[in-house]
Amino acid sequence: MDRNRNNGTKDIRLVARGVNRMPFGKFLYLLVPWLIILAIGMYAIFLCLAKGLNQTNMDNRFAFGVWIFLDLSIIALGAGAFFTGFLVYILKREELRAVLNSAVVIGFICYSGAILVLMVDVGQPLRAWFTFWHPNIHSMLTEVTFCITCYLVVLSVEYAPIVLRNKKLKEVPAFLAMQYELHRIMPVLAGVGTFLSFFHQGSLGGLFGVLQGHPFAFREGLAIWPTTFFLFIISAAAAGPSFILLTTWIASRVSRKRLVSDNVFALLARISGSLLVVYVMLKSIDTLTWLNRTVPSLGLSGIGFFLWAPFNIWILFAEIIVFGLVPSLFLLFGSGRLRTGWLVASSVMVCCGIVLNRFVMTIQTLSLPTMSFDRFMIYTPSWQEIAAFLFVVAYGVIIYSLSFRYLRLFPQEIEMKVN
Amino acid sequence: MLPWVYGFTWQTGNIIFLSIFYSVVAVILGSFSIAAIRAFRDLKPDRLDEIRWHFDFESLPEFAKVCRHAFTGEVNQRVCRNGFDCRTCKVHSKITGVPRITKSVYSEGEIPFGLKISANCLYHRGHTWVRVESDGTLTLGLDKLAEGLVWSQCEADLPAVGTRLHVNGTGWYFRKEASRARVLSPVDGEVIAVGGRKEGFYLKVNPGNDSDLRHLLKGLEVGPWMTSEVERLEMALGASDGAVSLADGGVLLDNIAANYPEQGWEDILALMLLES
Amino acid sequence: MTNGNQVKSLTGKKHNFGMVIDVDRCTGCGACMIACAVENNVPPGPVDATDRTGITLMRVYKADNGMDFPDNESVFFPVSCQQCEHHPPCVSVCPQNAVEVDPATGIVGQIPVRCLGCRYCMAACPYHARYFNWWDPVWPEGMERSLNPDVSLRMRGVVEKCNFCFHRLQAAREKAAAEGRDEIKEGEYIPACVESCPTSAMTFGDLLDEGSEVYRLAQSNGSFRILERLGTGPKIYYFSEREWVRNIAEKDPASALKRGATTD
Amino acid sequence: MNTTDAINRNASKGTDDVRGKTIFFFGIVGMLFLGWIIFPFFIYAPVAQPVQFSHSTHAGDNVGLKCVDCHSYDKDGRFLGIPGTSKCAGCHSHTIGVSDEEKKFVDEYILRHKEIRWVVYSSQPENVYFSHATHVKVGKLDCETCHFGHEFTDKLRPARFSRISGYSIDVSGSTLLDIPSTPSTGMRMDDCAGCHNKRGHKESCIDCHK
Repeated sequence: MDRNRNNGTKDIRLVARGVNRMPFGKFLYLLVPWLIILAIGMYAIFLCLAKGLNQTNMDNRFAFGVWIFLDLSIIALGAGAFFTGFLVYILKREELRAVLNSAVVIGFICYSGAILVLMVDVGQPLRAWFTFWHPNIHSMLTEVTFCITCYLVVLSVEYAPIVLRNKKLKEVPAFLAMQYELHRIMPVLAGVGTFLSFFHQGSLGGLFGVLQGHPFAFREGLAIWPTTFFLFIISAAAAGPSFILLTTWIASRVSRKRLVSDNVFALLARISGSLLVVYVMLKSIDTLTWLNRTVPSLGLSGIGFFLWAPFNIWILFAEIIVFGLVPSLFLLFGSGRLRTGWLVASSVMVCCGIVLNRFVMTIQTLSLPTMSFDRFMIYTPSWQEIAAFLFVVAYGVIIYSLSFRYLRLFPQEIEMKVN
Repeated sequence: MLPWVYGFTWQTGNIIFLSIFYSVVAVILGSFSIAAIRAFRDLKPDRLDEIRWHFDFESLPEFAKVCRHAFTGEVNQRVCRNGFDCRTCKVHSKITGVPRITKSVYSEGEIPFGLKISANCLYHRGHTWVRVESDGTLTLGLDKLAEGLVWSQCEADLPAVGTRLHVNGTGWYFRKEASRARVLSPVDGEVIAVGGRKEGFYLKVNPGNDSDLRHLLKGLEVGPWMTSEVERLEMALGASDGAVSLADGGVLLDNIAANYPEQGWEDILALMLLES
Repeated sequence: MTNGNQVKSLTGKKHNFGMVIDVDRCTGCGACMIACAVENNVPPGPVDATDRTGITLMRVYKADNGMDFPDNESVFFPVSCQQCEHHPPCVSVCPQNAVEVDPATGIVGQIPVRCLGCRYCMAACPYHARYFNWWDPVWPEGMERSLNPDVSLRMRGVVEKCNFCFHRLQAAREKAAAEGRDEIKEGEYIPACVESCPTSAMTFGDLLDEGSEVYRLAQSNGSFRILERLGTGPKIYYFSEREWVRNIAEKDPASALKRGATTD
Repeated sequence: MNTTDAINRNASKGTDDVRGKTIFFFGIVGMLFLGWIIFPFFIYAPVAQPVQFSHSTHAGDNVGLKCVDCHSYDKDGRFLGIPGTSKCAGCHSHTIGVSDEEKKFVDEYILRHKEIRWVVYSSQPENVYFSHATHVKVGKLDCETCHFGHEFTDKLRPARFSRISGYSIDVSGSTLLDIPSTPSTGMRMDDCAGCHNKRGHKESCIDCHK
């Protein structure tokens, strides 16, 4: 008999009934590296706040650096929260309840992490409220700020009942009642969350699509939004389920347990795959339109953007074909046939594709010269920038691990033990 | 942001943007406040019991929610969606309306795993039995499986005489140090007498005039149900990394709890008593 | 706020200030950069500041015709904020209205106290004419006494840009007001860079005033603007007699690469 | 269960309820009082003027000075603010009145050729541009429009500076409701903007913010 469980610390009282969790000591031991990263990241953030952004390697040309790029990426990956909520509560795909809680936690981590980094990234964090008090509604960033803040509130309210369902917490009558009642309003919040996500994912795309000064990023508009607005929404919706699939798989590997049934993996893969096929198609149409119409109308040759090493034409190929079309076909046609490993590998590719797309939109846009006597520039993030970002990763891992240990993230877990 | 803030203009875009924003905020705050107000109103024992049962039932794995009619083979596969309350279940009333064709492997009185099933008792899914006495009162007790799980030397918080019980509400608690397990009440009614450890934990309940016991298991259903519950117990024991496994056909010891280290026992007892 | 029809300038008539820079006369001496920095209280950068992190509201770029010696010719482009007229890229992107076009003068104004430091405007500006305060402003001991009282200091973490020395316009207006005039006279207001140019390569004035020198030069044959194709309507005109210089303004940056220019 | 017991318990529960509500109500009132009245009162530190000065005496019928006699402009139109003591010395080369303040002023400042370190009520933050010349000469505003009642004051009230921001209460405003508490307040951005809006002047941020 594994004595650890029984003789271990009292924390086992907090673990949900009917599931096994590793001994507390081992859990803590596994978290130590992340806690160290967290501490280093915290120091880096402290440096940036106390000494200013000169701690970073950003400069007047690279006004947006690795933080904005990674913010965009994790917000896209966190889209699984809104999309799963939408599918479960609005479209009534009950199968996805198996990963809903996990998706909410992932979404909460991604959004709170992104906002945290944004607060370090802006020069005057204490003036963050200015955007609310004096909003310029024509700015995509205003839309992003409003939506992300509201959505983080929504995610917190969605996260709250999951926390309150903890074995010990629910013994408090008020918590029990609150989690029950919060659960009842969840469809409303899922609806609001979908609406908000839709707009801010789009606005993040619009953020770069509206840059008329940067023909590389500029896209012509549909209604009042540039095409990147819509591309970002679809790509985020496609990447979200893939990321959920990926994190669920990782959680299941680390905990050595089956957490959801295979058909949930297959369904996630199918959703991700089909959306990604649509995305790849639209992205190709958009790229061709941009190359053949938008750019020539500005007196430039589209191919000229892809002559600057290291961002040659391969980046376009990688984004659309390698990390777009290929995994989308794997996910779409392989969801029922392929082993989970293949689906996970494809999901990794999808996530890479999204990250690459956000990289192209942020970093490559800024590195390309606009004036003919201008220079092509590259930039290397400083250790503070990397550490501050790793802080968010470590924060995410720790929150997720704690949630996995003490909250019931995967309702199917008990059932999976039987099969 | 607000009309009196410097720089605010009544442009169409402004009005559209801000009204959407305020609506979103209103919906979020509104629904949250509604939840908070409702939660505040829920803070009554009966309502809390209802919520607790709703939550516990929802958290049960699918295989623990098998419909009673699937035990007897009247339906092939069915998972209960009604919180084990057959009194309001349409499927139940439909099925009980037609003559029984059973495929059950157990006939009445057979005893799987050495668990005695009394033919004149009705069983609740939370491992209590109910016996209808000749005077119309009901006697409630723990079934053999649960009895075997109850800690030795634990205390029972039995309800005071006069307490009203509700189906799937709190019957009583078993308590030992900080651990606590809740026994669901199988029936509605008013407690008229209680018996402690010596008497083997029982309640006498006056069900009142409109006593309805349709939701309780009886006859052929009990055996298969008990079998599946033993399987569930086995799994729960597996979850606690316990060494003892109940081989098929074995006999449950009288006081299993005594053979296990105490920690984690609360979980197993609670799980079997349908608490999550 | 920027609705042109409702505008009634505080001091009478509407202006559209602009500048013409004769790049044939520009020697690349950098006096404009220095004058600008001194006039606008730009702090000296710390030792670890680079040309990419320092603040130069006016910046002189060098370009050449791509030929080898002895046919090589070069030209200097002093580039500050181009005071775009039509949908300046930086105005619409600012989330909190810290940037706006002054309808009375056509000057794009940035208010550092309203600025959050998100740097979206910097990413949006094709001229890279916006600068971020990466450091706290620090002056060598005693030098802060030479600061210009008409220009406020910018704190760390905000963006700043050229505003055609707007405080000089304010001072000119004040002087005119004290003398009982509604309107400033031509030449009473010129930015520091224009004033400092030793070869008089820069001409400043009201582009709406058809009698002005700046109007004549802007309309002349040799005048051109940088990145005019983007449609933002920059109000800094450049002037050159040489055709290859005029072509540089609109040339595809990639063409420089084909010539084998460095990409660092 | 005993019926009377239950009734008693209910009754005591009732009084408990009332008491709870009363405490809650007074708690709310107390917090509002603290936050809206006490706190704003203590957040401003009063700073007394070094010397007292009576505007009403100087601007009144006896002396009959106009505002611009002391508060004037230089040739570039810049407002010169409060005059130096040399200007005062024109009349007060020695004590000409009976007040103690005047005697103190003559002894400590005029005779020693020292300037007075006046505490300025309305010195704006560094990033604010304001031109008296434009407002008075082009805008044709009277001094009283903004400094209403100042000429009738007999004493210089202590200036009050926020302990947090260091700004004067006349600049940051004294109440949360938009009502200026004394006539000479109203030098906040909203006051400027309100007046400009009323007169139909639309301007951009850089007109007032440098």
